[in-house]
Amino acid sequence: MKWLFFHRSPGVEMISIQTEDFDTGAEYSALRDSGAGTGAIATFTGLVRDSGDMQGVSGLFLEHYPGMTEQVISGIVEEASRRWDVRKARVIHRVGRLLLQEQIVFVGVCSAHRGDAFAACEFIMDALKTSAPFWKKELSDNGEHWVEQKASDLARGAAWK
Amino acid sequence: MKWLFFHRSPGVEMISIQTEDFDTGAEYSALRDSGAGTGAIATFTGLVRDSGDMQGVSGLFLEHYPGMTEQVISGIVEEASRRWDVRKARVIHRVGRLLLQEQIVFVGVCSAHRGDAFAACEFIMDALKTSAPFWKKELSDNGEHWVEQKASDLARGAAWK
Amino acid sequence: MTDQTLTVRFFARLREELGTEQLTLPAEKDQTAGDLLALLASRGGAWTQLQGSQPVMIAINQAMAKPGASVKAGDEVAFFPPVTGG
Amino acid sequence: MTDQTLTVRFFARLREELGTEQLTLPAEKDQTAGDLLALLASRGGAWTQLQGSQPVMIAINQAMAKPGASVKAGDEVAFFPPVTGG
Repeated sequence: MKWLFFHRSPGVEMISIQTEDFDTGAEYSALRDSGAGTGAIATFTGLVRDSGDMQGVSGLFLEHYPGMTEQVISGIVEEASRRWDVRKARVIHRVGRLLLQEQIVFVGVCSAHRGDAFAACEFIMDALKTSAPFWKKELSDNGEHWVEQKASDLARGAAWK
Repeated sequence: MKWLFFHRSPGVEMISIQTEDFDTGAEYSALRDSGAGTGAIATFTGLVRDSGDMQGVSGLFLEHYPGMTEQVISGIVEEASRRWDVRKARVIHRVGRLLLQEQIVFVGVCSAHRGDAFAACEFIMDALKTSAPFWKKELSDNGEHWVEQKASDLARGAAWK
Repeated sequence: MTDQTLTVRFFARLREELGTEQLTLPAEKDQTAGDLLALLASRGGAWTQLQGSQPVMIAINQAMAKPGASVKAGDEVAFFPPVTGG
Repeated sequence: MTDQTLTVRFFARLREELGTEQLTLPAEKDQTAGDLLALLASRGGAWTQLQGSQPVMIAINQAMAKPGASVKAGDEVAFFPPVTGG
């Protein structure tokens, strides 16, 4: 289960929803290879951790809405590209069953300037949390439990408006 | 020419000033390996680019103040650790002669939460720009030229106060 | 007429609690996403939560929408809990 | 007396334009970093820039300092242009 979705200039934006793990070093290399104007690469990687909603969590199950997910993320990356200098952006989100400490999400942005790289990367990550159709279920020895949306995530997303 | 400087808990903070290139993927792996509380890793990599001060730039020469550099960066990382949740931080800055598009600086922060990871990483990078004793000289076919400090860097540094 | 239907999809907690992944419903004139929610809630049991205290998010043809948005034959309408990815 | 000296270091553009990487100067009583700059500027030529229009940064024993900070025997005092790393 892996989709690649290219928008506008091929290679500028890569979005993948996949069950497999990813190699952050390889993602960095793909971001870096983008011409002489590049001065700054910001990346964010999220790891599976206990949300605090449940005791003894051993992992997560991630569900998403195929098709819509890619469209929403592409729209987020486009908005970031309008607001900041974005030479390349790569977003990977895993779905399915993940253990604690596994990589779950990667956002990388390559830009001319560091302020733009940081802002675009953080904006994409915050927007993804509040508007991309993913749902997490925590798994433990005692059962399973859908994670509730956090008010802090909504506040972070709204802060960019 | 390579210094490793450990402060407080060994492994929590790694600062290296070096002539050699670095492997961003390996740095990411070293940041990631930090226990079950980790949920977020933010990294920034700066590449050599033309500052716009001079025509036909082919590269940079970077000078620093050995000893003071490591102390200043360590102080910056400590301040970041007081202000945000920082599980691990790694800072690498290269010195000597570098070509356009080579990697010049790496800052990586591992945290429980993404907001802390982003803020600490950007804070360290901004503070490093305005207070660590490094100086860049641009090299071109027509000669060489010390880069002037940018008002925008000072403004970004001051914004955290 | 099969042309006069719309598809309703459910995700995550809603999909599990309704025991339903997908439905085909007849498309009515001047119908909104909110009307669909009311119609489905009238089935009783677990379905009443579609008009309960917990928020239900709506997507029409894979784009976020409000309860007042109109739905028509051929549309894909999805109902799901607030998202929790990343 | 060698004990009564301080070390002065220069970096980057200043190091190049003064043609000097390091100096040993006698330590005077009640001396500040600013006094050292004035003393060195009085050498004339390129040295006058130490009191010119371009900013000169000061570090005493590898920590940033202001011109009014006092310097004493044994100190390492460094003068350099604004930093441009990263």
